[in-house]
Amino acid sequence: MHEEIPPRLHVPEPAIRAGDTPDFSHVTIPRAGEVRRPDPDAKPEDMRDLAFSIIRVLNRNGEAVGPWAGSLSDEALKDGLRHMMTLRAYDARMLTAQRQGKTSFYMQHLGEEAISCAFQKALRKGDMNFPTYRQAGLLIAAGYPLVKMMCQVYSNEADPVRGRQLPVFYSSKEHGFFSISGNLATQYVQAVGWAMAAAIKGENKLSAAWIGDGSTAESDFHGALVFASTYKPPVILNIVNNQWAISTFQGIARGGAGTFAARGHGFGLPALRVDGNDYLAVHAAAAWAVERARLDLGPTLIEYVTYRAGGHSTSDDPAAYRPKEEGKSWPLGDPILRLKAHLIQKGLWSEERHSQAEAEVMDFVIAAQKEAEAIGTLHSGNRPSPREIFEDVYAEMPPHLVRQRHEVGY
Amino acid sequence: MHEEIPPRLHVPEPAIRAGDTPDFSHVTIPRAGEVRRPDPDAKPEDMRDLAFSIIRVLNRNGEAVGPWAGSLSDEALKDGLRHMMTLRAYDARMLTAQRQGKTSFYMQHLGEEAISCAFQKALRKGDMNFPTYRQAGLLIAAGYPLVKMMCQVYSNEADPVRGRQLPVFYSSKEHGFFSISGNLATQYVQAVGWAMAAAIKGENKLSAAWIGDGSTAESDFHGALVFASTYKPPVILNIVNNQWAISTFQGIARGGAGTFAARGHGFGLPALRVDGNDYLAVHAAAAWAVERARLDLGPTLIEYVTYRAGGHSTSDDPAAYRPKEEGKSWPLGDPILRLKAHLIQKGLWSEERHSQAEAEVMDFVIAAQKEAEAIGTLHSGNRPSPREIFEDVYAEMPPHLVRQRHEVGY
Amino acid sequence: MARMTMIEAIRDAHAVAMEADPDVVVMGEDVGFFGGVFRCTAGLQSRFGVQRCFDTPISELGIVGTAVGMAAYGLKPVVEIQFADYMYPAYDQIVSEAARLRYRSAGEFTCPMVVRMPTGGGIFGAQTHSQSPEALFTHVAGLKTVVPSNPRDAKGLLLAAIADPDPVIFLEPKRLYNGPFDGHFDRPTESWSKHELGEVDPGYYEIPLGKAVTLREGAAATLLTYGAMVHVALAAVEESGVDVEVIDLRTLLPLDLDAIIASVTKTGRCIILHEATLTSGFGAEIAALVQQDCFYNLEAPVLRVAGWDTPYPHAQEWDYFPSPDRVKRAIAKVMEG
Amino acid sequence: MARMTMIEAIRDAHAVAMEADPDVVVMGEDVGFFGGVFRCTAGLQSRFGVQRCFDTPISELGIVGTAVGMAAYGLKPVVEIQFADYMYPAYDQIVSEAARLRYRSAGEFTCPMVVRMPTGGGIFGAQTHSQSPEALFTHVAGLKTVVPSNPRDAKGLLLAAIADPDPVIFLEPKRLYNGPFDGHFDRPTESWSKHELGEVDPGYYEIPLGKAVTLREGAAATLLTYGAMVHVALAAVEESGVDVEVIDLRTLLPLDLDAIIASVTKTGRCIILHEATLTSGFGAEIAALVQQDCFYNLEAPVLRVAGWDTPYPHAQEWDYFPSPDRVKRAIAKVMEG
Ligand SMILES: Cc1ncc(C[n+]2csc(CCOP(=O)(O)OP(=O)(O)O)c2C)c(N)n1
Ligand SMILES: Cc1ncc(C[n+]2csc(CCOP(=O)(O)OP(=O)(O)O)c2C)c(N)n1
Ligand SMILES: [Mg+2]
Ligand SMILES: [Mg+2]
Repeated sequence: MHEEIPPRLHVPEPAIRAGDTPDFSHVTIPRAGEVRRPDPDAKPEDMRDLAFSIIRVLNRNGEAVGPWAGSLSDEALKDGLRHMMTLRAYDARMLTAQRQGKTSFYMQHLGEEAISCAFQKALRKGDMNFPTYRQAGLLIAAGYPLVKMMCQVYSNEADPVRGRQLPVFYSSKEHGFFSISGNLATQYVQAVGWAMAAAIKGENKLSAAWIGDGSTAESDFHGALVFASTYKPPVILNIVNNQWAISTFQGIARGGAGTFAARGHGFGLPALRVDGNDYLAVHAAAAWAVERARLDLGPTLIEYVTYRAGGHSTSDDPAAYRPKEEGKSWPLGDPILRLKAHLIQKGLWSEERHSQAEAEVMDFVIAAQKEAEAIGTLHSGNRPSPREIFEDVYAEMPPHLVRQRHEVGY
Repeated sequence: MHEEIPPRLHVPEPAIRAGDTPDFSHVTIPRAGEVRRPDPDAKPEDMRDLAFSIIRVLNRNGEAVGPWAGSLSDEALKDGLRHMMTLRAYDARMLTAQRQGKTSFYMQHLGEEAISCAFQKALRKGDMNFPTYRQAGLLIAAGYPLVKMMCQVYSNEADPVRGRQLPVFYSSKEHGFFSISGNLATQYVQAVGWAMAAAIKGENKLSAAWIGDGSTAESDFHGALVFASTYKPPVILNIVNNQWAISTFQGIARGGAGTFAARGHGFGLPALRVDGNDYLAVHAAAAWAVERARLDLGPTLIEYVTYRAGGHSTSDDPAAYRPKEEGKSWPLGDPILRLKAHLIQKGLWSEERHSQAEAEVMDFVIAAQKEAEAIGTLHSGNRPSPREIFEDVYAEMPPHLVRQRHEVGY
Repeated sequence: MARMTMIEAIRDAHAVAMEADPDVVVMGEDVGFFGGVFRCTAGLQSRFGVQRCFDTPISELGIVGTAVGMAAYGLKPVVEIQFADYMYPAYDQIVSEAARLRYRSAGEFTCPMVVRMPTGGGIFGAQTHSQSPEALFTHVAGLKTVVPSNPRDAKGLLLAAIADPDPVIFLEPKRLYNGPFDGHFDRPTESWSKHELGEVDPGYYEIPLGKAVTLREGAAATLLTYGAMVHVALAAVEESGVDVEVIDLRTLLPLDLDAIIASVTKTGRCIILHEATLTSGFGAEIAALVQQDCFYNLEAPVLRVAGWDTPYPHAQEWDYFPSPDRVKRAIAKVMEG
Repeated sequence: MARMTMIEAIRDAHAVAMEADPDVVVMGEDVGFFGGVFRCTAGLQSRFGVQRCFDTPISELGIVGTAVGMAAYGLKPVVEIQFADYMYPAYDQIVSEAARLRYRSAGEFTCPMVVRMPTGGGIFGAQTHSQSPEALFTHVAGLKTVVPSNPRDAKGLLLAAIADPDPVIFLEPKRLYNGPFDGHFDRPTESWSKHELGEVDPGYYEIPLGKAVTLREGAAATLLTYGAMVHVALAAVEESGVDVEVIDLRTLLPLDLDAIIASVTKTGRCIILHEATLTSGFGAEIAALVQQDCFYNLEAPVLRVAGWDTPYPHAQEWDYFPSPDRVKRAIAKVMEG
């Protein structure tokens, strides 16, 4: 036995911290079209390689290439661009509204728009997402009214959740969007349970679980993978790896694993790793996983590689812990610009059409905002009644709550 | 896209249930000596195959073969046999004592003796095990007095934990045996923390975490792997796969993963799978992992493949859920008989010597039992004082506990 | 009417509910093929199939977490935590999720489910097979907490819990599974077959949540209790010779405050008895309510008899488990006051 | 003496402790490089190195579970749970492990550690950034629970908690981090720099656990409170014009019962005030103790003012957060009684 070496605590550090110049040279990006596409009924053990590469469809010239291309019609592509532009405009307006004190808090999607917008298009009515706070694109792509979203953000009288939840914690059963919890990861295992229920009932519905890179460390992630691996219900286990968890880089959660997708291998789950800034790649991977689910082939784990270009929330300033320009040098680019380039390359779109669309989208968002603000904002206008504090704790209000409500006289 | 197939809940079932004839044909057992032995500093990604085979040293003829052979001296082998025989005799006596009402509860090791007995011999003073209730061999191999163990089982006045704990929940810091918790898996992540502390202090000590196949489903297992994968402290993560978790076969916890060892792959941890009924294989694998830890190469995950030949505990009757004869047909045989055969094959042992040793060991155990029972058993003799209820809740007894103790007048 | 132990009554409640409603599903550790370590789900898998009653991995988080998803889908999961002492890994899913889903989604998503768990001591189970964590649930808005004390109530309350549109924590005093243990560990325990409350209607019936029952009328003092302690209380009262009214709360939340106030107003004296540790136990809440609502009727301080503020020991089982003697001392004391 | 906010005082306590004892290590989510989302550990990593102050994966179970192992090894981990609302995943490790290790090993293994967590509302954080779970800790034998109400106490109590040989839950009222908010949300909040208790000794000092402090002497009634409510209480009492004695409990367990009894015996009237939900909140335990030990001195029922028994809402923040008006109504009521 060799000479002993006293142990050290190995604390992973990002390559670069605030102040330094951004560097993503350690991130290896395969060429678009390079990664193979197995049949959806292929065995998990025969596709482990897919957890260590990145499925990409759009190349530098905006062309859609390789076996994962072609899952969307021209119209669908244009819709996708509009959805992403709408989400970005919506984020911009809500961020400003929060700064203006119209609400308490906001969380944006900057750079991650493709993931939720494209994924939703692979689902159908009856399917259910169990999202985090950074997948509002699921609602926009599902056609949920912006005004309702804004009323929730403003916690006004028309807020569907009656002012009870933090801004962006939306809920819409009809649009396949499960009520958001402020507790990270808890919904991940619930999604598995929802899919188990569909399996028990033998109904052709699937669920999609959502989690961030940092949150995969939570216990619910394990519970979800264990139950999914055992009962093989129709669930898609999504991991959005946007490189950061507030100030903590993804290396702290990932540890010695090469990738987050690889977590699936310990459970015999098929695992894909996808370019999260490539609308076409996200949709193709989602559609592949959806097909598996609809054929009762069980769960699929998908890691989306992206970058959180904005702050974690309005309470966060990333300048304190990472280079200001890091976002710009992110090698996978901007999802909106990449889809735009693709549409132009296909002759479906132009610079003029795009600036026009930007204006249209912004008008649309502003109109919705006017409507929402006409009802009220967090501190002014029509606000939810204090009575709402006591409603919906139980289906029927028990005596002690009636007593407490009377004490305040409403 | 093909015709949809409505989902079903896939509930794993054991090949055989109570009443049927045992069948382990689905368990593939590689020949002894077949599995390669990488250098301890080999990269985890270069040894994934080791999680899908079984490291075995003793072959059918009792010979030690292959690259994992030769980690133990003749004397050490004879000690090992005595430790396993002692544990088995101890179990037999304590089971009877429980049936006689001398204590409330007992848990035996039948068939699993090699794992804890051999593993302990790879450690040294200063290292710490975080065991479950089925690794008493760690204490026996470390030379912990049987009388003390029995006093704990009897919860008598000399019980080192003062009658507070369920039988077999031993504790001995001096012998590197962490206090056992009745909550499954909780100690697994604590072992990682203990190793992190050694790393923070730069002290050459390691910890060994222990868990059963069924308990790998618990959240603490994930927490342990996440922190171990991130900080790479000197910890050995042991999984004892004895095929059963009370009435639940290992397929429910394992799900779609080929093996429990494979769980490590999602975390980039080196993972070994070992014949748990082969004293030499267990020791060789443990020594390999210990060497990695002592060279600051970080954690190792080891799955021991074995079979719980007895009931889960004295509260359990396996006849209700598995074939009576299943244990006998377990393909990896009996750890004591296999080591005995090896010693005989090496000319170090004989049938006569063995029966003589059996008698000696039994006398030794009975003598200890007499001594322990002379002090007391759960319901008779010298029992711990009721005052003990109030001691050690805190270092210093706070006023409200003093008040409660006075209320009972002791 | 049929004679049942508490185990049989709980098993029967499951079967009746699963028969009546195809959306009722049962899962937990060892509950499927084996029928549970206490046999409370025995026979359900063979009768209703592996899709409606199945074994789970050993993850209380997973059991409750997936149950929340199932309930949101529209099923009615009835899950077993093998011992209440092992509910902690599921506590986040119970408190942060099951209890709040209706509220945070304004009724759009709900969580009708029952989480069953054996509780309490008296079986030499030491600190991890003896706990009574009810106060950790009564502090959580959105949960209901039920503790039956006999087979008849166990079935009726469990059926009411399964029918309830919100999450219900159902705590089963394991020491009562086979008979009404009264704390006299040195005497043989009577079996339910000889006890009136072991007579159970084999059909469907509910005992409403939130309603206490007076098991012994009395004028001298009021003894409020639940679960295993009900039988300790009755024994102690008989032995004390004092005319104490004994009320079995049955449901802790919602609490039957009217019944409590009516009795204490009548007697002017009140004792609360539970197994759980004293400090911040549910007895604290009851005492706080009683002194507030019956202040001008109280002739003595409200007394609490409870488990000591320590982990539950093994060898000292009977010095920990609240005994009839401790209750008798409290009765004497409250009568002096 | 130096002027400090509560954040600076907590940061300073860490630094002083780490300076004094090389075995003190600090970990948690975002506590390392960034210094914590509330900046309570800012500067510690650069000063003491990445081995003594580091970021953890987002696993409260892992944070506390590894801390238990570290404490058993001989270190003194001081860990941060980012918000008390997120402690539930760690609850099993806290309750089943940290709290019981000394007991179950008869003192062979111990768990000296501090689990810090920001608590309470008043910041529009809604149900997952506003909770006050202290009663979920006070019910657990083996834990100590501390809630400071100002920078000076925060530093002295945290140093005492770190020095304590047993696990201590350290709850930091986040609404007080930057100033003594008194519940008047429509008025500017004074900053600690203008407040006497913002004057903090830069050296090492301990404020003993288990000792309450009387912040305002009074003869008419006793108001028992802790954390953010201390300042609401003081404001309400001034506005009420009633001569109410205000006691800051500082430590909930062990509780300074002598100080409580002395005051209530003197005043004969008692109000308990906390942010946590009413039912089974810590106020229940205090009320139960007071009515028992001061029964013959009480001239009115002990009253509790607490958070409603609902999850913590967002838009209705100021209808939920216990207001000076609610406290004044309670003062008027207890004086009538
Ligand atoms: C159980 C729990 N712990 C901690 C937090 C605080 N918190 C909110 S978001 C966040 C970071 C999450 O990072 P990640 O999972 O990568 O998602 P992202 O924000 O990057 O989308 C943390 C620590 C929480 N909300 N819940
Ligand atoms: C948290 C928790 N849940 C459930 C139990 C009850 N229980 C005790 S042992 C056991 C089975 C454990 O099986 P396994 O991990 O395979 O270990 P083995 O008994 O086979 O050695 C169960 C479910 C427990 N002790 N703790
Ligand atoms: Mg992230
Ligand atoms: Mg097992």
